[in-house]
Amino acid sequence: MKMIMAVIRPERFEKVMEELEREGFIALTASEVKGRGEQKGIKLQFRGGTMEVDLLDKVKIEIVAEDEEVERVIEIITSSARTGKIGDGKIFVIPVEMSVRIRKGKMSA
Amino acid sequence: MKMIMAVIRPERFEKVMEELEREGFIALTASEVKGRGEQKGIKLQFRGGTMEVDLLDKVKIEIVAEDEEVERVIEIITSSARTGKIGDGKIFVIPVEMSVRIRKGKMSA
Amino acid sequence: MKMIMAVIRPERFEKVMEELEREGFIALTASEVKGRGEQKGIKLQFRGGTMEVDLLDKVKIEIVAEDEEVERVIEIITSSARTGKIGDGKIFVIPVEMSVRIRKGKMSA
Amino acid sequence: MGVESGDTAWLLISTAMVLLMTPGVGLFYGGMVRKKNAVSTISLSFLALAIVSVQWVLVGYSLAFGSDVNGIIGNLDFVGLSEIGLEELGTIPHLVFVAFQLTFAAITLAILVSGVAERVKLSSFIVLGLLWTTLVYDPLAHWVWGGGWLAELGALDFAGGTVVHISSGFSALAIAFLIGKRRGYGEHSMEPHNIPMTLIGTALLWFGWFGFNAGSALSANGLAANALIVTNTAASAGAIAWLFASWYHGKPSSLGMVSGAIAGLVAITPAAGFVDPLASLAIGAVAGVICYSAMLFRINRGWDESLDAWAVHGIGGLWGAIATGIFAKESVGGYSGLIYGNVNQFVAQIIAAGSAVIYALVMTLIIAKVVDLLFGLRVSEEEEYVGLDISQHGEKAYA
Amino acid sequence: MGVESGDTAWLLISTAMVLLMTPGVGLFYGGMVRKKNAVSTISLSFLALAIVSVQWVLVGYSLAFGSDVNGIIGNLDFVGLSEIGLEELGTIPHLVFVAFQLTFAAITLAILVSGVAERVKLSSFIVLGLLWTTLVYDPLAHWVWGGGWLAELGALDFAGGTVVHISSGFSALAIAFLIGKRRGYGEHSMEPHNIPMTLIGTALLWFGWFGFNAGSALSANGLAANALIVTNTAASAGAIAWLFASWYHGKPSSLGMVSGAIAGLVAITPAAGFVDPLASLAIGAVAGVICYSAMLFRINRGWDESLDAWAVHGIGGLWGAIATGIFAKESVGGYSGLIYGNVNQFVAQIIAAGSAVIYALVMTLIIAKVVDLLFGLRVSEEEEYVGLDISQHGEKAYA
Amino acid sequence: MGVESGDTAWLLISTAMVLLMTPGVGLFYGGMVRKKNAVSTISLSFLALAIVSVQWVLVGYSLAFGSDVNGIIGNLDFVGLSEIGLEELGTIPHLVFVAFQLTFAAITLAILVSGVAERVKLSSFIVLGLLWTTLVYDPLAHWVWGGGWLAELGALDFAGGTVVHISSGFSALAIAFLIGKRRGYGEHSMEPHNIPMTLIGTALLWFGWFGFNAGSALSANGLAANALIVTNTAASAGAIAWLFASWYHGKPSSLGMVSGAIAGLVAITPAAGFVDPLASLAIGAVAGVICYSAMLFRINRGWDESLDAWAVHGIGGLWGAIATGIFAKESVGGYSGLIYGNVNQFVAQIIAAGSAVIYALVMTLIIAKVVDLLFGLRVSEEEEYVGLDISQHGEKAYA
Ligand SMILES: Nc1ncnc2c1ncn2[C@@H]1O[C@H](COP(=O)(O)OP(=O)(O)O)[C@@H](O)[C@H]1O
Ligand SMILES: Nc1ncnc2c1ncn2[C@@H]1O[C@H](COP(=O)(O)OP(=O)(O)O)[C@@H](O)[C@H]1O
Ligand SMILES: Nc1ncnc2c1ncn2[C@@H]1O[C@H](COP(=O)(O)OP(=O)(O)O)[C@@H](O)[C@H]1O
Repeated sequence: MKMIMAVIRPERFEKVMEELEREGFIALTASEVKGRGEQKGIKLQFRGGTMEVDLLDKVKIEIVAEDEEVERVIEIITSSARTGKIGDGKIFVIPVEMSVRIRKGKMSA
Repeated sequence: MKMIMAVIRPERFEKVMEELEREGFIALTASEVKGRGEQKGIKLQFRGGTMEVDLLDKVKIEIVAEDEEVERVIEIITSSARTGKIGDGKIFVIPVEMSVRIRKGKMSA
Repeated sequence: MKMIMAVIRPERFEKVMEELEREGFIALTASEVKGRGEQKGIKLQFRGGTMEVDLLDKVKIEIVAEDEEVERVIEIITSSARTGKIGDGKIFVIPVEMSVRIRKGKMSA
Repeated sequence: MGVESGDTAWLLISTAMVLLMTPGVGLFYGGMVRKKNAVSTISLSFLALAIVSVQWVLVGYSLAFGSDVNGIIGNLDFVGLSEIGLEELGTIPHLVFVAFQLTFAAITLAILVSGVAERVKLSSFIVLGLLWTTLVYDPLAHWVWGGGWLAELGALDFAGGTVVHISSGFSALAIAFLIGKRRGYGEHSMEPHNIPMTLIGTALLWFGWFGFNAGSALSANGLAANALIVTNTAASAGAIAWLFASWYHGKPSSLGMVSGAIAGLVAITPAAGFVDPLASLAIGAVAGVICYSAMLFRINRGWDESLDAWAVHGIGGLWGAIATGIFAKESVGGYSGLIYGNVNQFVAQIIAAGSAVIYALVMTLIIAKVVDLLFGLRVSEEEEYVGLDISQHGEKAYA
Repeated sequence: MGVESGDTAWLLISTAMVLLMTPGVGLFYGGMVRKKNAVSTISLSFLALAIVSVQWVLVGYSLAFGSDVNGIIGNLDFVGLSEIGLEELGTIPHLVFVAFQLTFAAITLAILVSGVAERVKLSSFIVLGLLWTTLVYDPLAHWVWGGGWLAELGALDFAGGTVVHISSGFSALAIAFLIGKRRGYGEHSMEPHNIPMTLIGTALLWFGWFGFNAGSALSANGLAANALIVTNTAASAGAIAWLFASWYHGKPSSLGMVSGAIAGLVAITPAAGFVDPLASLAIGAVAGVICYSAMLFRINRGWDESLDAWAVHGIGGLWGAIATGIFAKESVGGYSGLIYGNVNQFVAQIIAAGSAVIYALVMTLIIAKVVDLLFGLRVSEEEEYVGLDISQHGEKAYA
Repeated sequence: MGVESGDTAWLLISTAMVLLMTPGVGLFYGGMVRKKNAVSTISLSFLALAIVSVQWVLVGYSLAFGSDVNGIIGNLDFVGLSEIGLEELGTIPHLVFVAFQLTFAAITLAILVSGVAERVKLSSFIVLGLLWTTLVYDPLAHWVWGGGWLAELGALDFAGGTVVHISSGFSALAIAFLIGKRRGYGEHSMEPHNIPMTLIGTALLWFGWFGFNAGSALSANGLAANALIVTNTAASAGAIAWLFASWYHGKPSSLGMVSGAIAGLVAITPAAGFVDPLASLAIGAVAGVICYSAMLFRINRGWDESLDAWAVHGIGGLWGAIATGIFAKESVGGYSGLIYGNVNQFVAQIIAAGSAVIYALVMTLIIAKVVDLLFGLRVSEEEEYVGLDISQHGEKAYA
């Protein structure tokens, strides 16, 4: 199992959720985060000078999926979250050793 | 070391914290998240039709513990967070390679 | 690649960000969390008795970096977040198997 | 006696001030519920205002203030207000009196929300609200102010201790029993989601209460001035008393402080035109302590009268009604109370307050039971779990 | 006729009440935008208040209420208010009339923010606002209230249905077309970030509207009382009507309920001194349904008149102007409408409302186009993306 | 001269409006502190209201407005208000004057919170507040308004520039030095946690200030109308001036805009009954720039007078007192200032303002030092770290 952790634009969150659902990836956990990308935020023109906005609102999605599903999940997120502009975000894949459904108390490795 | 990441019902958070403390697992990090389970949220009856509530408020708990403690922590969380109804949540276990206490600057692998 | 997950004092967040940036570690994701340390929060004097404040506001920073950068990132965070008092926080290192830039759709393992 | 522009100006603004109290109650309550019910709780106040406003113009005012029928109810002369026009009533236009009284009827229903908060079905609340204002509020208003049997008895209620606060407070208790506790009540904490919101509500209530009490003089004169200053004094004394009482038991919470202020405001309401400033200090301080005790009692019993309308408005109103019979001073409002040797007034107050308690409890139980049988008062378990904001309104308070 | 202290008291407080409506609009709007534009949206209301206040004292009042020049505009006699001093106007000091009218001019500009919300450049808004209040509001106020050609025509507008609501609502539409949609509009959801904030705004608006409408009687008398109660009734009827209309289509949202209240308030504004309470029930209820439909129409067309000033104020004001011509009753305000057989009034209303619609649309398009060419109305794409709070004010609403 | 209902109506509502300003200050301040101190900051305003209300009824009014004793203080004739009853004072009931003045005393203490925000011990604030209102506010009010030595001197203070603003602003500075900086001040940012809350507070303050200044005419007449419009004009000019001044240095923040509005309101306070609208434009605009500069000065010095009561109220009040001596115009309020050739008035203003500055600084330092020695003014380091909401009230602002 892997955890797919994606940091995306808030305004794309809805679309990502829909696309994931359509392909059967329903379960996920989401949270509001702030992020700074390698581009160091956004440069705003400001009275001759410029101003940098460091931290921008992002949504972090965590999805735990079977190893063989990972690639598909990444594809779905990538295609539905992309705008092609700076700030589209990143996806990281982290190993998960075990998963327990609290309701059933059942473990799966 | 492992990180135990549990997504639970907000109304069970207090009880989970108490039970963990009682057994000596004090340290934890918690955050507010929103989650969609495999059941796709809750179906509400609504004027003849139904409406689905996709994302429900959850609490995410992260606990880094020694390998041998993991099972016990999972047991405690499972027993104190379970209601037996949809939405009880899940626990994932993720490997941790190193831990540093900022105050002391001391690392432990 | 590794994910460095640090839980620090909110009032040190700004300084940590600056120091990281100065050394070229720009990208990061941050979120508001609440934490309980091994000291079980803070004990407040209160009318003869004492009261414990369990959960304190913290900031969680997640940085994905190359293996060889990990040590430097930890050093920077440790030195800029430390006050020497209880509550300074912790840093955990978690393995990351893959990273994808959504904008480019390019993966790197 | 013609229309007096100064009195009219005062009644116009007093009407606006009391009107603002209804959303004020909504904010006061809204801050104390969980985030998932914030929109619902505030909205029920607005809804109370909207439905009572329409009912009042159509029949409510006539039932309460129409010519007396057997001491029980007003007749239908003023239905639709069509007979009123621009005529006067004493030194003010009749219509401003209608509007002023309307705002009292509206806020009374809004207070009741406490008993059903976080679990009531929106549609059923509308039905319940219409029935309650018609069958409980309007008769009580008639009995006390419209020339009904309590007025005959000589009971004093300057600005609505009995009509507004006892009636809503005890009705909230009755309905809380009928609808049942919130799921999880007593098992896990139900922290207030936004205390500053409750404090904003308090500010609007304190402000509006000057119109409520001093406006009830129906004139901009010395009596109104007295009502205003005793109102402020009782509020302050109540706030301080509850603060210290709760400090003694633990931390002095801000919610305790403002609950004490409201308790003081409630208690001074029936007395505002009859007592002097020093008496109001006592009335407010005692209200703070009594209502705090009533709240502890309720919690210990495990009653889920969720936002303490009973402890604060019900018990505070009861104490205020009795206190009026104790502290009334002839030089202020023409009546004497117990401390000036007048036992009769004291007895009249107790009879009136007791009657209101019984009437409110019984009628509310009947109405609520009927609505429950016909439509169901309460949302389903799942709807309660996701919260009324989503399940009843399809909204989230905060994005 | 000397200064009457009661009338003066009423106008002083009415002025304060209407003043409070301007930040009220800010909160009403502010709750409906995204978090990143909350400070900007509320601030634009304050800014509207500040710049109109200065403009009004310097030239605005004189343009609107100075001696008539050809039915088109006032002369410059009152520039700087220096000639006014402490003299009276009817039964009130002239200066309180100036201040009362000032608050109307201020809120009208604040309503306009709807059309440019979440994308306007702060500096350009200031220029636009100054031009708009001078070239659109002041002439319209003069035409209707200052002795201009619409007053001559016999058109009735008790408290500003045409001057305030039609003008701001249709101008918001015009400017929304000119500035263009918010980026992402129609593609992803733009949920309101804080509904309780919108409800607080509504509370202040409802409260203030009593000063707006009943204050427009310029006297604390029966006419003011009538205006007050019809105002409240129309608001309530509008809230209920929109609630049920939207319930029929889906969930009864709280935002719908309060939008309906505002729609009712808007519609009764021109009629408040001319119709009786039962007519106000009808006016308010119809307003709720019509404005709701207008909103659906706008959304279906994909128009991004973002906070529905057009649907609520524009269409609500239009309906109110016409309704005045239908329901006016001689015994209330001295004029008869269509249902009492007076076709002329009905026609006058339509001409006045239609003229205001056209004038507002055309002039606003011209002004906005000029400002856009000179300074650019809109922020850059990146500024819009990070939000106006950071890009225009360097602030974040919530830490 | 009997009671005049119009004047009474105006004073009743003015009292309510100024009352609302005290929680208004709480919200204004509350939005600017960190989340962990939000409840504490707002609560201190309510607490100021409660304790001053009780103190005022018991002794405060008598000390300030009792018969003069050597130009220094009032005698004890009005202790407990028991001698006042329903008698009149000029054209209004004496009790409404008592209540009106009470609200001034309350807000003055609330302004002081700026100097101790986010670090004061709740219990010590109560003691400090009681001492401060008794030993600083009451005497100053007596000197200026109660027939004391500054009144004798001929110093003008229409609505409290000296008594309210200079006194609270400079006292806040004194106490800020004594209590010390917030931990971490200057090291890490202490961002305002909720700017919309500050904007709501501003709305209530702007609204209430009409009662504050125009109510101080003690009559609903032309003078009140003048006070009202100059108040609004100065507020607007102040907002615009600060906005542009800060724009010049960086971004035009909303907090700057509203701070400018408050600065304008403060500065016009002593002058409201003496200057005309054009003068108020100048007074407000200059206030915006001066107070902004004072704030920059304070920050550069590293002074942690945390919420700028000194920069805005202290310096704004000082400027207002002097400006009254410059711009007073005989046709408005019967007095002439420097620009009309009257140097005496100008000098009197400077003496009065200077005396108030010195008295407030010295007495506050003494009182605060005593309280600090006896009880400790400041919470412990750990309590400050977790925040006053939890440590002093056992509450969290937001769940
Ligand atoms: N190395 C990283 N570690 C943690 N978070 C990251 C990292 N790189 C990017 N992010 C997250 O992704 C977000 C988008 O990154 P950005 O570089 O702006 O995207 P892109 O390069 O695709 O335009 C950032 O705001 C941050 O939250
Ligand atoms: N595969 C997953 N990946 C990430 N989060 C998950 C996953 N499965 C469940 N969750 C989290 O757990 C929560 C509860 O899941 P749910 O399926 O409703 O629980 P249960 O099945 O135990 O009733 C979800 O809301 C989501 O936040
Ligand atoms: N084992 C752990 N698992 C998860 N989070 C932890 C753990 N230990 C510490 N933390 C986080 O770090 C924060 C600071 O920990 P604390 O023990 O107070 O720091 P320190 O010991 O350095 O003073 C806690 O509030 C918690 O959020």
